[in-house]
Amino acid sequence: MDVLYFAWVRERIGRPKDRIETQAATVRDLVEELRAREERYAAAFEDLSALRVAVDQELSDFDASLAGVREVAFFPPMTGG
Amino acid sequence: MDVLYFAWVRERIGRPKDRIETQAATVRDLVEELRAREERYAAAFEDLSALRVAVDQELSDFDASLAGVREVAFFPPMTGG
Amino acid sequence: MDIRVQEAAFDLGDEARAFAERQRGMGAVVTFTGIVRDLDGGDLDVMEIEHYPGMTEAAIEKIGQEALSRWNLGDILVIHRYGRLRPDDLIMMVATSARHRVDAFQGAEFLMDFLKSRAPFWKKEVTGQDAAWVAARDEDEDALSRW
Amino acid sequence: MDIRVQEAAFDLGDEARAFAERQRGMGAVVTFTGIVRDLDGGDLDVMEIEHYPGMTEAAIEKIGQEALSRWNLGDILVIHRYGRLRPDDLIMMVATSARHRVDAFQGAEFLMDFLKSRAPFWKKEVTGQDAAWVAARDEDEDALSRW
Repeated sequence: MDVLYFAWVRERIGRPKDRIETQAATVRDLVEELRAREERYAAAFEDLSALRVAVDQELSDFDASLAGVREVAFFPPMTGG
Repeated sequence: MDVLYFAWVRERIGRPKDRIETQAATVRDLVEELRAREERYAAAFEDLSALRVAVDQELSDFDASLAGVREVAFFPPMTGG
Repeated sequence: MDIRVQEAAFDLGDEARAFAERQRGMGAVVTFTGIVRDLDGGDLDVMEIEHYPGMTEAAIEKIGQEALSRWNLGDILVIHRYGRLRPDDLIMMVATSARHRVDAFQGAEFLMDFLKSRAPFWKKEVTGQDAAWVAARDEDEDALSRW
Repeated sequence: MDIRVQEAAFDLGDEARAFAERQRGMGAVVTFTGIVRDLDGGDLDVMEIEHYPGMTEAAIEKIGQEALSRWNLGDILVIHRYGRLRPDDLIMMVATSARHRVDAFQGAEFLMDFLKSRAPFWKKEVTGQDAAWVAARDEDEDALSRW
């Protein structure tokens, strides 16, 4: 599964993308795995209320299932326009 | 006093402007004078609810005083934009 | 505030670009453009627009000042044509600038609502041998009450 | 519907003119343009705009389809830049056409509200040696609830 990071999440983790083999059932489970990896991941995912998630390029939420999912992205609230 | 007509009021009366000496105290009094002039004036002023009036180029109403007024204009509801 | 009541055509592209370029510190620009359309599916040949010289400019100026007093606007542009127009001709445009988008949108909508019903213009549609003055719409009058 | 997510600059005048000219039977055209501004009065050097390639286009397409389903619109244009922008550069624009002005205005405002908070763009302001991600504003999130 591709895990993408944007904006300050990308900067805090220090990379735009990870390729991850995971058995995580939900986005929240995936976040727990990532937090456990390294301090910079723990820092990036410290406050989930400051984060948004997209599952296969659709805006989603942390309880979303990862069954069959190819791409998950984490980022702060969007500031387009 | 200059009395101006626009749009179908002008067409119905058949002229864009009259120069009138009047003692009318209000716009409504002036309308009565005009109605009495000729049939085409009576026709133009038949239904006051279909008309709007400007006094010295400011949108006004039929009860407005004509004291010191130099120009009165009659026209249908505006359709700008 | 730039107000122009004119018979001549204008170019939306040139006006929009020039308006945006002369704004300083404004993050948002909104434009509205009105175009001659044959909305009834008839065969509109000409739209004649009559106005009240002198009062027109003053009425638009007053509407513009009111908009400036109600919203945090940087600038306002109003161009309104009169005379004989053809289908697809531009009738008029407004532009507003503001720091934030809500002011720019609200200012432009306010200008349009008041230009519709409070600026002394009258439209006549000429179709073949027929000609008819465009009637004011109740909903245009009603639109004023929201401000 | 014409959606463009691009690094290159665009010209508001050319885009607004071309959009209006290709509308048929639409009496109203509204445009909104967002411009890089130093609203805090600092010394903004660069605004960097990051986006999520692939998702961005899909998200804007979805927002556009929603607008088309809610209002009687003729057409929609959305141009949004990414990359390094300078003060006074145009960030993005939307344009809508409709038979009547209310639809054109509402459609454009709807597009802007959703592009602000639901299209995957992130802005970073670079001022001298400092750089800060622009925080989402609560009022932008709140604006969605009116639709």
